Amino acid sequence: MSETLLLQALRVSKRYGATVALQEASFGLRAGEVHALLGANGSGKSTLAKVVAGAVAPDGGEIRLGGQAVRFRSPLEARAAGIAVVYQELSLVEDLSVQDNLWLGHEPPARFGRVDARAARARTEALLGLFEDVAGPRFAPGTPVGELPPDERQLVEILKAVSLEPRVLVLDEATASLDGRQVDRLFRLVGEWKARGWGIVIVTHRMEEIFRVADRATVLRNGQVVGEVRIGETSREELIGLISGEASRALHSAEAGALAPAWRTSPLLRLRVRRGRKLRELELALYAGEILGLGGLHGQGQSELLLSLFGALPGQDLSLWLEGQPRRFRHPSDAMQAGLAYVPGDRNREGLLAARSILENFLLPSWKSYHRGPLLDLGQARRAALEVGEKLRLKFGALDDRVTSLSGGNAQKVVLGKWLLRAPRVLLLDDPTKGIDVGAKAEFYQLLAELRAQGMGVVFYSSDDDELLSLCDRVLVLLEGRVAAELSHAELTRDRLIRASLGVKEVVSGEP
Amino acid sequence: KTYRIGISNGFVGSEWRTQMLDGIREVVEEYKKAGTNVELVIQSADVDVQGQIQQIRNLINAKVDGIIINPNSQTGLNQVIREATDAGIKVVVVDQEVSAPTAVNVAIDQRAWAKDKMDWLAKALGGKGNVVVINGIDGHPANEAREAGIADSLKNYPNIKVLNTANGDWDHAKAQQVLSSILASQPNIDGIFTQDGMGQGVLRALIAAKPRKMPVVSGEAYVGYMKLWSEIKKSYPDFRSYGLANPPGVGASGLRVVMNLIQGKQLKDGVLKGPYNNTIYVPIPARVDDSTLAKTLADLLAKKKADTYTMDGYLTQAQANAYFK
Amino acid sequence: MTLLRRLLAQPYALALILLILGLVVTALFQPAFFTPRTFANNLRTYLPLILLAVGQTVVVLGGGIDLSLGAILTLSSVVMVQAFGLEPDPGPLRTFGGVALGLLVGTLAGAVNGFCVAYLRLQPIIATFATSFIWGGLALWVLPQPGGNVPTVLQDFVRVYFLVPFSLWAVLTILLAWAWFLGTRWARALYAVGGNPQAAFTSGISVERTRLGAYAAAGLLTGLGAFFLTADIATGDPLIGGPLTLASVVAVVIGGTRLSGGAGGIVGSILGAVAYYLLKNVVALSVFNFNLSPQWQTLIDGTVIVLALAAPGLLRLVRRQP
Amino acid sequence: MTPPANPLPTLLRTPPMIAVGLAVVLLLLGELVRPGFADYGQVTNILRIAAFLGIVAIGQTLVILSGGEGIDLSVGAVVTLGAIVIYRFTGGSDALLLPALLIALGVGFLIGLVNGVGIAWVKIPPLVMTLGMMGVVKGLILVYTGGRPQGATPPVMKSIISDPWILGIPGDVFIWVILGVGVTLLLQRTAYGKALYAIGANRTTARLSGVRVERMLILTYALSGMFSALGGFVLLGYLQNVFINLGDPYTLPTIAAVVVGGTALAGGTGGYAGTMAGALVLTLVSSLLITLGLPEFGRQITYGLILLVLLAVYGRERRLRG
Ligand SMILES: Nc1ncnc2c1ncn2[C@@H]1O[C@H](COP(=O)(O)OP(=O)(O)OP(=O)(O)O)[C@@H](O)[C@H]1O
Ligand SMILES: Nc1ncnc2c1ncn2[C@@H]1O[C@H](COP(=O)(O)OP(=O)(O)OP(=O)(O)O)[C@@H](O)[C@H]1O
Ligand SMILES: [Mg+2]
Ligand SMILES: [Mg+2]
Repeated sequence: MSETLLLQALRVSKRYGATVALQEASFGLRAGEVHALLGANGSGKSTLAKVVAGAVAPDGGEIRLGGQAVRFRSPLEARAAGIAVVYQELSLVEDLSVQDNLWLGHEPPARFGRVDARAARARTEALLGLFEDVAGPRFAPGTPVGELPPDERQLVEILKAVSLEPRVLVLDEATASLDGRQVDRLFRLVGEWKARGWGIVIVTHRMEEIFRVADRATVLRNGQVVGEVRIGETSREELIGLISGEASRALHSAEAGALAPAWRTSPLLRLRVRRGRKLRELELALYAGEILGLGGLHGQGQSELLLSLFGALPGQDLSLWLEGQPRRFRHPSDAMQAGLAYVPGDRNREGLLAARSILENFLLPSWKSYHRGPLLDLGQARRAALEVGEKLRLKFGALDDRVTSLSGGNAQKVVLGKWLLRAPRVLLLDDPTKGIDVGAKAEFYQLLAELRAQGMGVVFYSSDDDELLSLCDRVLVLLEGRVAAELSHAELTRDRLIRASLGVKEVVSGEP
Repeated sequence: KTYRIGISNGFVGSEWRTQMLDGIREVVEEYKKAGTNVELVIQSADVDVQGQIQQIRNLINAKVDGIIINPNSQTGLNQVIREATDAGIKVVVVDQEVSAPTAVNVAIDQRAWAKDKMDWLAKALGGKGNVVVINGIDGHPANEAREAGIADSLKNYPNIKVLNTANGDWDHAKAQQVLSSILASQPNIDGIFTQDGMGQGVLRALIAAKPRKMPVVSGEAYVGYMKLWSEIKKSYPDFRSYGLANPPGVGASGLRVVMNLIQGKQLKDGVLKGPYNNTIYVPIPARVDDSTLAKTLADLLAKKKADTYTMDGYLTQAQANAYFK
Repeated sequence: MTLLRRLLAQPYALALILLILGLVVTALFQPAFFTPRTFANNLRTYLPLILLAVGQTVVVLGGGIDLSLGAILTLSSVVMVQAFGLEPDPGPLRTFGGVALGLLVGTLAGAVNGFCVAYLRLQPIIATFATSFIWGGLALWVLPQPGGNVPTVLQDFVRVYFLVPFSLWAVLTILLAWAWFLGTRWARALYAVGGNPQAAFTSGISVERTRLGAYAAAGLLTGLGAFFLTADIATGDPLIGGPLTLASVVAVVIGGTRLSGGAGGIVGSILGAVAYYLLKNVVALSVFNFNLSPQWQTLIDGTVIVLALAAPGLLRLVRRQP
Repeated sequence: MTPPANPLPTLLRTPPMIAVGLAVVLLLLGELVRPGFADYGQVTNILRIAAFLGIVAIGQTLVILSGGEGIDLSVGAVVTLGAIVIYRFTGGSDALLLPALLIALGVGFLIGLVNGVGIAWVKIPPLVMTLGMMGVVKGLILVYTGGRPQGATPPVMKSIISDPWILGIPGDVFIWVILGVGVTLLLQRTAYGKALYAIGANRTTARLSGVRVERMLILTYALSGMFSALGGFVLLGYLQNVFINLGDPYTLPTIAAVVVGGTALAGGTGGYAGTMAGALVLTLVSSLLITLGLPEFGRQITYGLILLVLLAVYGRERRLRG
């Protein structure tokens, strides 16, 4: 086979200090194919994507484009060569409009250095049209990107890359914050682009997506390529084995619905919302030892509901009872004191102190309990952090290393682990497995099961339907700020979940 | 008739400026007793050049008869001064000289003032020795004039060697720190020249350095300085110093001049001097040296003057009239 | 009505309100303020700060700040004065050459600041604080003490009227230039770099060049400010610019430009600079109209400025809670 | 992961250590050009002068660590006010010193509190809030003193602050060291310190982890005001004399000291040990420039250049490209 590859990465290496992000990693992309980059957290997928995009300078190795060796000194050069990337961390300017963001850096020119606003407008509308019916009404050229919800921002990010009419399109976990319909649309478009001869690289942790769109996959482990497979000739189990380096293990190990219904007697936490930001009339009851799932399409008020429970969204009209006692949380610290814990969805923006150490990230909510006299007992704090780290099987160098030295999944463990130090009674989780590899997920599920067994109540929002189906004792499906359906474990099926998400009446069993 | 006199004071908050305004008020009272009504319109605040221009425009708009300015820039006010004189208002600039040809400056001769001090220092050293000079702010007109005065004096004393010239920004703290640094690395200093507003910092730096022999200091005529000076004399009986007033009373002198101008009197020929030929140099009213220190200080303390008070004086009416035809 | 509402939605609404307020109170206390001559004179006095504020805005929009603009103004001004020489009419070569040289020096100084911030990646506040010593020191070296002369042609030039005073023309020209600039790719790059440098970088914008350009533009505008100031006061002063630096930052903030970059514009800063002077003047006028002791003026001044700076925040607080 | 083989080199590479190393180099350089520069007397003298800058920079360090473009431009004015309050209130009486000190600290705290409220609640950018506050405090001083700062310094202050305690080292150096240890403990070993770093590193994360961000900000700015007033106390002990611009020259150098000490203006990383070293380096540079006897313009230019070099050594921002 002497077919020239569209894009080739040859023995690319990249180190960050002592960490090897990539070690002589190679892969090749053909025109008209969808190529998946797979690997556990921290295996080097994003870094490889960034090297290809010219956003990261490799320490060694070579990039070939159409057989020619190229050297990109900036994303601009890579772009000029026809490589467009949808980054895992969004690259949008919030104050600029959707249109200005789409064309940022490659505005259609007019005379005297000005931008051809009319041409830009027309092309923007054409591009937005691709997703118009799966996005909200604010998804328009003039809207400042800062005012869009995360999923629509992700769409803008995708369109921004597409607007370049690239030969190579890299999608780095671009589906992570999209809902099912949006993913369907994206994959349909991917099919069209493929047909036009674009080469598409896709990075994802969702197995199901790989089997839907990818033609081939390259698997990375610890910065090295451990295998390249044709999707049509492999199985889910084989892929997972390659990624994790072990034989596939049971993914979902929490045994949902196994507890006796005795706990139904009095709820641990009860919430009644009359009106709030994104929320309408709504009731929720959580029992001790229960995992209560929140389902539905993206942005139906799930995050707002969790934030409200945690006292982090002031100015909502709601009442809340903890063990039957009326409570009012004006600030997360009130909720914290009452035994609640919250794991945010966007760990980089809301969960981590990037500039601080692993230790300080772990102890942030609980420093006050390590006082000895006027000063903190750092030794004791350290021991506590080590203990939790061990329990979570955290992979780290030293407690005093910056938390940014951890890979995504391990960082997520820190975000969760800091609450375990406080032994909360209620755990609020906002899509906690987003961007976490399969191995880490399994560990996380196990942990969840243990916590439930200890009598903790968990409210769990997930964008991954599989998780809701297999983990939750009960699921509330939200639609436009209301509970569209309540599904007990026995009633939970994928079909019902999806129908409820879309507001199809027939299976509704809870009161809206 | 009531004469309205505007005052534009671009910096407040030093005793010096307060004393200047007090002197002006004293002379106003004097005029009142003599049957001439004078009303003051005071614009006084910490402002930059633009702010002071605005102050002066306000005074022009208030239709005053005369304006007394203590300027924040030697040249920046020229345009607005022209606006004032075009409107028929007499403008007198005090303390520092501006280059505006239509204004009359009333000030002490800073160059002569500095020469007088340096002359004294040189003589006190017997015409020879190592000297450190602490100046104010570089590029500031008074500072430049004083540097010229120092140079004038040193021409006559070739054996006086200036070891170091540093800027204390007319700030006691800065002067104290600057001199401390110099003292620590320059062991053989015979004399120190300092402009006013920094003398106390200089003395405190000396006290802290505890030299075997105190250098001679050409200092300032402030009460606080004199107190320290007599203090040092207790442990160093042959310590010598000198204070020459830079009088806030120039404001009051300026009032007399502007009143004369308003009343239509003409300046005698040859009265105006200075680099722009528009300055009346008023005499330096007071000085203090080792022989007069005890009495001067006792008198001032008897009048309950604070440490920040400086020796002062202004033109009498007769002296002022002598400049006019 | 909708026009009013749209006006109030602008980031510079507050500056506009303050400006109108200042004008009204001034009109009450001092009608003479509005005679065409005084008005023109005042505008000319305001012009250097207006230009500095515009320059500061460009830098701030790009995510920086320049604490050396006052020193650059001084440097540029003394360079012009020295280039003019001492004759009242030094001929066109020295006259225009002097102005050009001053502008060039301003631009270069701005570019050096930009280089330090963009390419050396120094933190803007502190880097420009450091360079302010360099520009100030150079100014002292060029012109050790106040003095020098400005050709009469130039003095007359800034005082001419073509129906309206010269300063208004200057401001109008700047506004027109800005309107053109807003339609260019550079404007988008500037706002993007200020709003999210990482995003701008990954979008293929040269963050360094954009920042450098912003600082150089601020230097050029400051050089223009120096020209107007120098022509107005007709001579040079090596210490004149200092206090204008922080005033330019205040004007920018009153004008509704976000100090962290990426949002705002020069219209607000121009209004803000004028409002800043008017407010100070209103305080000065009140002090003598109500016979307050002059000691109070600084305090009232400071308080008024703090309130003006606080107003956008207060407005936001009120708006957010319906 | 392998632990670093030898912990010493990493320790030596921390910003405070680099600064200390620089200080030693500067001292030796001074001794080379001007024999006597590294004498015991001169070293103690430099230490004492660095102590003022260092003490005034305590508040600045806290505020910069708190992030959100935290900065306090009112420190200089509050230093002055603190000194004046003690000067006037005691009128030279030793007995009144303690109450006067408490009042001064209280006043400083209150001023900082207002800064904090403006910044945390009204959301005024710190730079302009504290800049405005600087004006207000200057006004307060004028109104309080009526333009004549009358009073006297209690004699005991001289023995506490100016006179040597042991080995010819003056009291303020000891005070500085004690404060240094105290502040470092406050930052490293208290819940306040941990929360301060947290809000500096990421406010959203801090809030969602139960840190009351607004309260922390208000407290931090209040502490900054209090430490500035304390700086006024120490400065008064050195000068035994007040005047209206006493603290002004310290404002921007405190920021420089913090940055040279390796604390990022972005907040969340750094510490007070670095600031102490930074204050030492800056004082050494000034002192060296004075001793060298350069003309003023040369001194300013050199100071600016050296500051730039110091910033370039380790005050740089992260690269956009990995
Ligand atoms: N700036 C950095 N400093 C130190 N180590 C880093 C840095 N960036 C990445 N790494 C490390 O490099 C390795 C590869 O990281 P990379 O983010 O490329 O993996 P990934 O496959 O994209 O992971 P994920 O699945 O979380 O997206 C990880 O071990 C990570 O901890
Ligand atoms: N262009 C860049 N310039 C500087 N640093 C970068 C750049 N790109 C990435 N980094 C650093 O590398 C770190 C690792 O980022 P990367 O995108 O490889 O994924 P990750 O955060 O490790 O993985 P995930 O997001 O999937 O958990 C980032 O946190 C950032 O500090
Ligand atoms: Mg990744
Ligand atoms: Mg990654």
